Amino acid sequence: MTPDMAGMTTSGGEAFLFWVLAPLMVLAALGLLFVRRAVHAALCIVFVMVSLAIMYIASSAPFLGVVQVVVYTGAVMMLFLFVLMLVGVDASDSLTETIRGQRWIGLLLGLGLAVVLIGVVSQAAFRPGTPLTEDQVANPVGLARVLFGDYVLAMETVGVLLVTAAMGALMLTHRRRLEPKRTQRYVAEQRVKALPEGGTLTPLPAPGVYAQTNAMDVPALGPDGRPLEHSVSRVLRIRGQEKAAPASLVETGPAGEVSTVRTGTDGGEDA
Amino acid sequence: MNDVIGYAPWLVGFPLVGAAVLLLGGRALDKWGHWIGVLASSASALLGGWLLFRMIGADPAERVADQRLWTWMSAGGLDVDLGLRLDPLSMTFVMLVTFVGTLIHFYSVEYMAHDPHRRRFFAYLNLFIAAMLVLVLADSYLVLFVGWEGVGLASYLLIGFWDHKRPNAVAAKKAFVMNRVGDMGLIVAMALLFAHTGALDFGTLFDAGDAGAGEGLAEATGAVSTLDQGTATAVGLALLLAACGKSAQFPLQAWLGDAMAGPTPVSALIHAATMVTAGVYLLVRSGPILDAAPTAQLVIVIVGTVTLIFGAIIGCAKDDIKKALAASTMSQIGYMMLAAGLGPVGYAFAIFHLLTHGFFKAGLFLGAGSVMHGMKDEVNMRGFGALRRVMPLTAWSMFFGWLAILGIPPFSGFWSKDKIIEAAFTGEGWQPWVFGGAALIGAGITAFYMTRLMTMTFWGRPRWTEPEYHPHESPALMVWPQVILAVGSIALGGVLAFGDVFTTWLEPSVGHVEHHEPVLSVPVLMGATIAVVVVGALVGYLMYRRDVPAEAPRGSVLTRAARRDLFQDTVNEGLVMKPGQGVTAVLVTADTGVVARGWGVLAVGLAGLGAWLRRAQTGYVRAYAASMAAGVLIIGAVIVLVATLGPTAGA
Amino acid sequence: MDITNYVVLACILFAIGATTVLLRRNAIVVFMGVELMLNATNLVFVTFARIHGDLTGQVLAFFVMVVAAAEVVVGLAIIVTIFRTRRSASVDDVNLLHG
Amino acid sequence: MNGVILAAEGGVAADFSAEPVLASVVKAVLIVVFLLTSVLFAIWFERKVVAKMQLRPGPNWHGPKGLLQSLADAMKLLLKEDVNVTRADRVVYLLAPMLSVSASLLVFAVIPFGPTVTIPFTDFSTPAQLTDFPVAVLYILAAASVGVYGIVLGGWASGSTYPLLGAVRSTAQVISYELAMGLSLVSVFIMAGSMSTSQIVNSQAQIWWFIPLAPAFVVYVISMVGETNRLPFDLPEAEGELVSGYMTEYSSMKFAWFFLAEYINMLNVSAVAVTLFLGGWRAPVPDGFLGDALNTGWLPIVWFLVKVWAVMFFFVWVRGTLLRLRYDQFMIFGWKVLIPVALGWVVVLGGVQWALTVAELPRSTFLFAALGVVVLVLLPMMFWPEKRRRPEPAEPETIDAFAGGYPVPPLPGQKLPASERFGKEVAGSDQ
Repeated sequence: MTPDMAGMTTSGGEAFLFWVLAPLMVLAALGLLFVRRAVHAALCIVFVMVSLAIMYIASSAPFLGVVQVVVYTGAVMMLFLFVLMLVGVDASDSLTETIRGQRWIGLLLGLGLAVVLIGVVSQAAFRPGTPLTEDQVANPVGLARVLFGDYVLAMETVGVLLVTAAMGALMLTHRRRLEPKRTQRYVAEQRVKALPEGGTLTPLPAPGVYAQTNAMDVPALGPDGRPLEHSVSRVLRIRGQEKAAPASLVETGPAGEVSTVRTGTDGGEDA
Repeated sequence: MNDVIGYAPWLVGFPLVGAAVLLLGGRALDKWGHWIGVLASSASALLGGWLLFRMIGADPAERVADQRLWTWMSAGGLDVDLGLRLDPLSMTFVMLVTFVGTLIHFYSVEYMAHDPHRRRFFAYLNLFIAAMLVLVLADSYLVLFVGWEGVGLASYLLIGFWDHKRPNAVAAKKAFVMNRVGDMGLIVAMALLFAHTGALDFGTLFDAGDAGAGEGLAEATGAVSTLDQGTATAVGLALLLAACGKSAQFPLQAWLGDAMAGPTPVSALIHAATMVTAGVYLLVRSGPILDAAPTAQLVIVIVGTVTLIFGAIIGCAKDDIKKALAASTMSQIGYMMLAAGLGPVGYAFAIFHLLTHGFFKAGLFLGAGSVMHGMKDEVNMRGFGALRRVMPLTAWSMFFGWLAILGIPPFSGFWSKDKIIEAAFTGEGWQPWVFGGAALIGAGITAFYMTRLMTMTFWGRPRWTEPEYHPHESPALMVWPQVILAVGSIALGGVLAFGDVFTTWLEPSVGHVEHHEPVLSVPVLMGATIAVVVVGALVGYLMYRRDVPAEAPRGSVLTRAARRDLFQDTVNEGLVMKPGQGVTAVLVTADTGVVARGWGVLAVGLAGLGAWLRRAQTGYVRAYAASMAAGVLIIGAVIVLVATLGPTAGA
Repeated sequence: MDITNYVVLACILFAIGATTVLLRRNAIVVFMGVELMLNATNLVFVTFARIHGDLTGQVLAFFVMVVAAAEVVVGLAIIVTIFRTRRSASVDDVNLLHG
Repeated sequence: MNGVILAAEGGVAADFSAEPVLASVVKAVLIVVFLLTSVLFAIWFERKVVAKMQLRPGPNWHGPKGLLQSLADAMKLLLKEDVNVTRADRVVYLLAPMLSVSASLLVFAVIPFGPTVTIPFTDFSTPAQLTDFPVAVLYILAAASVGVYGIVLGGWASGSTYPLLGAVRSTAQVISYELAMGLSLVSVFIMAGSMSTSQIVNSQAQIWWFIPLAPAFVVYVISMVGETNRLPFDLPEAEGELVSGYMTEYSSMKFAWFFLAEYINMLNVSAVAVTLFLGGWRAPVPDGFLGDALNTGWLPIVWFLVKVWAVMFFFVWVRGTLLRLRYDQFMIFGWKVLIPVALGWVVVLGGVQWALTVAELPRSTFLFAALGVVVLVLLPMMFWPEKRRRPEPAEPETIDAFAGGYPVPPLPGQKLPASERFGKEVAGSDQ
């Protein structure tokens, strides 16, 4: 190793880190190509991004490393996951290709790109400059000087861009409210208004849940032991899909009286 | 004048802003928007009055002022500044346009009261005034051209204001097309001027540098003086063509009669104050060019003479009150052209007559409008008669207008028309006899048909029936403009002619020329004129004093010809329209047969090619991404190869 | 170890990202491929900043991050909008512009 | 590799240049032990305090004062059956709680427990802190943002509705409140001129930042509760609505991990609050009091712990006092109140710092100017007319939904007629 190549080599520790992380990163990146579920792909790329952050820190860019985690993993990928959950996460993609020839063309182009780019890198001759000083590396002040000095205009432009993008996203996903908002007050007042027509102030009772069945098509029993019809969903009742309460619980007396049959031993539940 | 010229742009500005506000304001202005129009026009008139006052107060040598507003365009050798020129000539026109225009605005408030589109009407009126002011205030031919076209546009909009009626729309189109023919002349004139002098602004063309500014055009040593005879003649003839189009002179006179389709205030505006006077203005403004081209001058005189006789004959045969007045306008403008063609001796008289004519003709038209207003828009004079009893104010104002147009002393028309007839009798050889004689005869015919008009309308016995028509005096807003104009018809001529005050006033613009003696002595001519006029008037009165048949009698050949406007439309159709249609038909065949089919073949071929190429557009984003990636790949590969194999490899 | 190994790694990641864009149909995964490519370029920026001893590279990487954030926001909003109308997140379903 | 960074002087007060690897390992182990025991204590602490507030005894059976109750609970969780959900995404399902815990463990690495201490009976002295670097606080934020993945993935991987809803909620919640939190921290950066924790603690020798930066502190405290999903902001796990949110399908040890992560996160944000706003390990006495004896040696660790537990008490206090917010109100509060306030405060603070340090205005001038601005802002507010109550929305007009045989969408102010089924007699309801 010639002296002028001093800036071009790394410490042993860093080399170890690189050779551990790099294959894993490539594997994770390949996961993007081969996993069927989009969430898994997102996890793969999160791994790549966090590894990159570690590499940045190793490559004397600690600020950028931390920002990478905050921005990419913390915000961008979280947004991806968020959208994935909004648009249906269970859809796992089929990997069969539908466009004729696209798979081979894509693979060929990808490989070709890799080969050409690596070819360029290997052909290039690098002239290392003076390595970054420790103060430059460790202190975000150095970065801030460049950012708010030489690139202040770009910085402001990028700020405007961000605001514009946020506004754009708002406009794109905005749905016009067609009906006035139903506020809490409005709902409460409507309920009180509906009282004379047989409405209720409280929520309806939940369907019955018994040892034999816990389905929602079975009515609950009131305190007097009668089945409460309104506890079963109205749709099920209209469709005629409701079931009777278990006969073991309800017994119809001769005069139409209903009484609850005691199950099990006396007071067994209270023990 | 230079200290106040800064206000001049507002002359144009007020009506222009008024038009913009009215057009853009939308329906919110429907209720009261017309007052904006009136206000804009009045403001312009008041400003004009103040400027006039300042100009009168100024030293005659300083009455010409130019203001350069900004550079309009700068292309190669052509540098056009947008500028205004205030001088006595333009000032005269400003006053005529804004004052009469404002009166017509007031009149229209009532006249158009029941029209649902009154706001739009006032917007067009304002636009008309603004365009006309640009025309007269321009300091170069190009800026003048802007106003020229603006006037054409505004007249098109106004004539066709009731464009839901087919004849109106056709009339508007006719006026527009015939004006375009005239515009060709102006464009050719401008092109010739620019080609030979390299300038289009009046300052360079007519004034002899700074020293010559305000010295008057008679001594002009501007760029025009370098024109050779032939070019000057060509320019003069082109300008004449332009003037013929705008001022409805023979042979481009056909649109004027049809233009009566517009609302009557528009007719008044077109015939009295704006539009048709533009041609005369153009010729007078271009005086130095005409002075250098005697042939052109002769042609102008001939055209003027022909038109004045032509119009007068047509006027005798028309039963439509507005068309009769329109023919009269044609004839009177013919007088002005005649005067303008006579050279420096006639310019001032042309403008003078134009001014007095503006007043009495506006008054006559407004009177006619008032009559129509009272008679349910009836225009046929055979259905009128004895209207003086029911609309006395209208009758009186028209009576004074009648006296003025006849040239009875001491009314306005006398002072101006008589001067023109006198001027027509100056010169040498056969010309004074022919032109002077024609002018004299024209005056007689004018007296005849105007008396006929008055007799059929206001005198004699009523030929209308009461329940069907209910003639009544018009509201105050319509009558008072008539009265004011009648006052102008009575007094304006005398006041301005007193001590040649008007001709002296115009000298800075049109130059001063020693009076030439006519071939006959002045008193003789004056007496002859008055005699001819009185005879004409008497004949007219006696012929139509008694009952007029409701149906027009068949009449002589000349009458029938005159009723059909002396076959002007037939001639136009035969000479221009039919051959044009023939040429067009041939061209259409050629176009569909050869050109269209050729391009069709090409298009089919291209469509086939497109259909084939279209397959590349799969609509799949990924396919497009693939082609993009391929491009990147190729570029990268080329870079690698060049770096590896190139001469600088390994550097 | 040679520092250029970082650049080589970035090239590989970039190529994988590009291939993802070409091969995957799920719009969101395609988008992730784009993000991977951006990240790869960032790695190159940081590495060159280190090689040349110049912080400008890091600043540019920083800008790339910010712009990527803006791009993601708008891109995902578009995907959500498309999903709302077409109930699909596949890039192949958005092919109304085919010839 | 870390040598480059750890040795750096820039902006870091603590000196780690001579730190042997062994010392770091020992410290790391100590921190983990501290956190685990603290969690056990915190659970007991919370139950006990809430019980006192609700006038009941709380855990009092196992150990003295019931101190061993948490240990017993932990043992139970460890020994319970490990249920796996059929529809779960197995790998992610397992990964999520681990991710939560490991991310929460990361934060304490940069929290200074005290100043440099000397190990007794040796002359080896070392900062009472695992590590520190110039962007340490950003690192804390980064760790927090990774921690969210545990919640999101856990909710998703369960393959069930309630957890998914909880996960989506928590994503939105944590992202929103992280913004407000980050913004409130910025004012500390401005005042301290550093993002290193030890440097920030050092900068509070004169005055603790929560006094001059009171607005930022309030924003931080609110957003820290939101960030840890604690009442009144425990919407991702809201029992009443979502059963338990993202943890619904978790049981035994996997559930314990989430539980652990939640309490460690409470400790984390408390420690950050103490470090950034409450003077860190500094004694609550004026600078130079008793020759700084209270701020040297091992004593500061005690101050630190006392402050952390004071903040923890605040957590419990809030939990015992306040009700859960409705979700939309909560998001509106975060986006429309907290973030704008935090932003505005940063701007104001930037202006003040500029006036004092760059423009170098005299303090009296500046104070007068500030007073004037405040008065100018307050005066119009006094005369501001009271907001009128908005009129009730008009009852929307019902339209024909199938005009001309085509479905017609309603315009604003219109509504669709009720469904055909609405009000339909229930078939056979009399049976």
